[in-house]
Amino acid sequence: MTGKQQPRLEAAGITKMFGGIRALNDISLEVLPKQIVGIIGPNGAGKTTTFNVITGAYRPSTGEVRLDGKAVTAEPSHLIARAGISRTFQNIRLFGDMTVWEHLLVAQPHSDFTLRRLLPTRWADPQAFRRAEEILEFLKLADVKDRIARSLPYGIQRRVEIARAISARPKLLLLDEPVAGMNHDEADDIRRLILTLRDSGLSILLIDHDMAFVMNLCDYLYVLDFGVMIAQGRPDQIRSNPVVLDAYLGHAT
Amino acid sequence: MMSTYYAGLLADVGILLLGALSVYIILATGQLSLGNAGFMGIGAYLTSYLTVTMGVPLTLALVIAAAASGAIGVIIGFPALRLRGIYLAMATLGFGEMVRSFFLNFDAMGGAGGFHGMRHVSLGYIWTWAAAILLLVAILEHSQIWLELRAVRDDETAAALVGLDTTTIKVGAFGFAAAVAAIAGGLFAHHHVYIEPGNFSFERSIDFVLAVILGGSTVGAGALVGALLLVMLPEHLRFLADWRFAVFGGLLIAMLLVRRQGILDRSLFRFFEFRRSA
Amino acid sequence: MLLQQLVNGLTLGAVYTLIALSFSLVMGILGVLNLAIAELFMLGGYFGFAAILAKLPLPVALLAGMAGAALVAAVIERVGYQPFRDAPVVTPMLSTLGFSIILQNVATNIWGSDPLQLPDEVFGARFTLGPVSASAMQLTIVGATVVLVALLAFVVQRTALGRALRAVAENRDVARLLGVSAGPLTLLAFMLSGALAGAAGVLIGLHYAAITPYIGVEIGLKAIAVMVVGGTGRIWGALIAGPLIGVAEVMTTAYGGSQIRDFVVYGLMIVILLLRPQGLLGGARTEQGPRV
Amino acid sequence: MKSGLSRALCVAGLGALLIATAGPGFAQQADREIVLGAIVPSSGPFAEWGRANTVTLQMIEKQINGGGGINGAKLRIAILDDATKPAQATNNLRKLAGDDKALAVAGPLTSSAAEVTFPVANEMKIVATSQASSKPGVAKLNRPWAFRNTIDEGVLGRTTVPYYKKSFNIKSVAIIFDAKDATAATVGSRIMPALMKENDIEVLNASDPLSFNTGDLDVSAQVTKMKALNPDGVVVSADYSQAVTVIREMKRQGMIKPVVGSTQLISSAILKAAPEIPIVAPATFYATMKGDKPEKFVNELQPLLRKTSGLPPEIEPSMYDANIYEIVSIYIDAIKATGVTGKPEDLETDRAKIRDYMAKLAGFPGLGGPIGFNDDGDAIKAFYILQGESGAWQSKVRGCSAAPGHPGC
Repeated sequence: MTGKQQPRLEAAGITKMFGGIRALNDISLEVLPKQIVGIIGPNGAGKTTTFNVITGAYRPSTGEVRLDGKAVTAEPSHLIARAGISRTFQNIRLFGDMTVWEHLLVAQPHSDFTLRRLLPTRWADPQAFRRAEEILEFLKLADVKDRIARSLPYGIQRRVEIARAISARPKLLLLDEPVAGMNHDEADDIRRLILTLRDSGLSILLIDHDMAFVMNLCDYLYVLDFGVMIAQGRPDQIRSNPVVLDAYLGHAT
Repeated sequence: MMSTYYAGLLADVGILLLGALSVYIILATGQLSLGNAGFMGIGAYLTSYLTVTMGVPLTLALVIAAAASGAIGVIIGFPALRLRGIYLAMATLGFGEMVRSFFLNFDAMGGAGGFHGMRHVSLGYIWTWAAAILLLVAILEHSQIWLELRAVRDDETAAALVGLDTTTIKVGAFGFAAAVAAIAGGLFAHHHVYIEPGNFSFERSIDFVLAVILGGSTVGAGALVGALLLVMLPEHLRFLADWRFAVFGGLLIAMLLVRRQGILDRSLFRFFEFRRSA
Repeated sequence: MLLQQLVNGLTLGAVYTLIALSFSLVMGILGVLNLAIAELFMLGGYFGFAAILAKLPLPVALLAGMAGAALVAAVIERVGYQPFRDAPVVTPMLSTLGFSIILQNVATNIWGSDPLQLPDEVFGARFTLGPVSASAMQLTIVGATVVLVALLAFVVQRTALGRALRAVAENRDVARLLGVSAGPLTLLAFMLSGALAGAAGVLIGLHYAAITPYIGVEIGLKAIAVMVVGGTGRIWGALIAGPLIGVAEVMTTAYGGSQIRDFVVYGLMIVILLLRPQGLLGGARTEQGPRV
Repeated sequence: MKSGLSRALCVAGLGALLIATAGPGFAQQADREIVLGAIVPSSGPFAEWGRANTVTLQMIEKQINGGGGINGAKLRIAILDDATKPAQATNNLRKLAGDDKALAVAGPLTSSAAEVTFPVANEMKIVATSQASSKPGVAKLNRPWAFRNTIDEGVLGRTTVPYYKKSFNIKSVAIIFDAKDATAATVGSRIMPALMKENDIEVLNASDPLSFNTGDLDVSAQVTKMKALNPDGVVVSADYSQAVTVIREMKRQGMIKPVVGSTQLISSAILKAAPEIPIVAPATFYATMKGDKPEKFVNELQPLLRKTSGLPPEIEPSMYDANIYEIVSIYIDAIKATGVTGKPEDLETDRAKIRDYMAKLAGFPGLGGPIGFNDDGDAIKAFYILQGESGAWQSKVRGCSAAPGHPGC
């Protein structure tokens, strides 16, 4: 990880205090273009908090978040999203009674407030319409296009959420436990999907508990424990890191 | 030829429809307003002032009043961002009562004594506005912006994280709704040719909400059905004499029990679309 | 005059506190605005009148008003709230509006729309202290308010029942996991709230000695303002907010102008909502209410 | 399955709505009949007035038809409830005029309703006569079809205030009014201050009007403020049901000062509020009035009112019952005198005949004396300054709402 390449995402010296509690303590990490990076750690280690700081939901007490070298720290969430960071949630958060198709349309980026958005979707932005169709095909969601997303099976809901996230045309995709609660086949589907997304040019930062899944997938790993970064490195390095084994594998069994 | 009685009732339906649509638009972003009678009052007084005192033609006066009320709606919309759910509803309730109280003391336009001098408008004129705005809302319902409204209602955080500007959407909805309510007010004033502050009370705000919820809060056409129901039902319960409104209250509860989502809902529309294509 | 106005304001404040409490019991625990509370208050007043006219003593009248209103509240809970417990909050709000319409009209059919008046003041004796004078009934109202608030606070804070209520208020699903069954508790919350409204109706009806079927409408809206100012989650909040709004209202009338009174009261409510959405006494700012 | 049921219910609901909007059929009468209409508030805060009016109207209908009808035709009075909502009153008038083909309409009761209903009367060219509206100038704005069998409060006050001043030696007053009630607010903020000035009575709170809102329970602050001004008397401009609250509070605070007000105060209920406080107000009729006509009217109506459910057992005929009785009597007289046919093809001319008869009316024998109408559409009739004493109204002065020497009085 020493190249001169400009990182897609840089988080430098992030500290987040809640009242008197230090939820994140001086965390720094980076994601390079077309790289899959994982954050692992036991429950309460601060993984989701890190996501929330990156996406602007929390303002960090100190530290800076940069996307392609440009600071986006604590900007409003929607501006960070437009700058190129999308995410999914640990507990899937889909829009109430929207169909799959509507999920893809609503997330399409638009040049700010134009009167065209007042037109029916088909005419508002034909390009967005086509892009949404492509994503539908790409994520194999065409069959369920007009179904209410929340009524679909869990695995497909995950895919819809990812589809919604990439509809916003991000440069960096944050996935919060993408395979939680999935069986092996479903998880493998998602793994292949993530690899394809990476190949199409996305950078990916993900959180998961499933060690096998993470080790198989990620190019680089960060390990958090009680808000402190205790290790980082390639999967093989992490696998043999005694600190990690002790802190993470030790009490997570 | 329609009897003038039904013409009168339909005029009330048209005005109530506009008021209900104004609640519907705000509700589409997940906010409940119990103060839209306030915007209606602003529209009624401003339109009447323009036509009676300034001699402005009614259509222009309505447009000006809608724009002014819309601007007030946007101004109200910003602090409203801080509040959610029932707390927002109560703040809007307070707003509506403040507007009523203001006009009660606004002696330049009659205060409690009311304001006169408007010219009566035809049923056709009222329904031109009502139908145009209903159509506008129906078109908007298929637009990109309406999808964004629904996304904001369903999950504001998730909506922001796919790049939707939730502030502009919510404030914009408030402004648009305030403009629609103002048109309802202007038409009300020129239908009844007399207004007094009591016309724009909490009771009327609640009527708007009731029309939306009974008719169906997920489609704009629900407001039409709800408005028809609220105006027509009490007229058709007259045979009950003294028990008319007690039974009316009971029927409201019964309707909510049978169809809490309202008479119309989106799945019903899908059902009919499905039938059509089959 | 200032002192006398203060007494007026405190009496009015006590009145608001009582009704605000019955709103906030249901609002705080279930997140529902029960619009029929204004009419439960009215019913309490009529029941109390009936008891007093039948020459029964005040405590009996009070009990009659509380029991009657609580019974009606139970019906409202079963028919107007329970079926809608999972619906957006606007739906049960409108079903309680249906009850409010029914109750107003039934009361009109039973007792007429003219004010029903008591021939004499109940507890009409007056105490005078320097420039200030107050009637025994006024003192009774203020006293009863403090006692009822204390009783309610005790129930909610200190008893097993109160803990269960608070658990439900916190989170229905978690409460269910903890083995608290929400059904009977919401019924109880409605009935408690109804009993409070009924008590308020009896006391206030007897104090003003003239009631109509529409007596609850204006005062109900003000009580909602008081509830918001006090914070929906805090019992003690209403005890501060009631007199605050009552005194603000009376002082506006006395030294500002009676015309702008409502403007001031609702303006105050909005300002407090914006500055402290959780109310004057509310704790940390939390998720501000369920979806509509 | 469940959604299927729900859909079925929904379709059924829509069907019901269609049926509802299609409207009820109107029963066809075989006999020739004369139809009059009435708009009364039988539900809402003034329900009692509307219900008593209804009993009065049914009594007339029965009396007329028992006596052979009008010119051989049966009288039918179509009575509609406006629920004290102005918008409903306008639709009531449209129904009575358009669907029921009424020849003339009695009502609506309140001034707020009259303000919006009278323009409709002009639009539809049918006489509407209010039985209670007394807010100044309401009929005047809506000539030629609007009438009121009431006297403008400004005219009444011209006799009330001097009597009040003389009887109680009033040099100063405080004024309190219901700001939400258009009539009361107009009387309290414009008419009464002007009348006090005319009579050299000082208004102590002239620069600081005192008001409350319909439905307010607590007026203690206003009364404390009035008491501190220490006036000789108090002007209470409010509907009697609201005035009860003020007078009770005055008594509670020991402010035993004579009260003066408008016709809105007249009712038996207000005398129960505080018998020790004298109340002066004008009326054109009161239940204990002496004379053949009024006594006969009360003797006939009172038992009917008292056995009607939904009305209190001790109810007495009110001024508004008398007014609506007179209105219908005038209509019947007009129909008889001007050769109104009641045939559908003559509807327009029949209505115009009634209007012209009303406009020219003078000396119609009303319950309290002769009745006519002035150019503003308001009644020229006798009125009485009443004083509430020990629970009963006593007549003190007889006045007339026309210039002295006018044949109407």
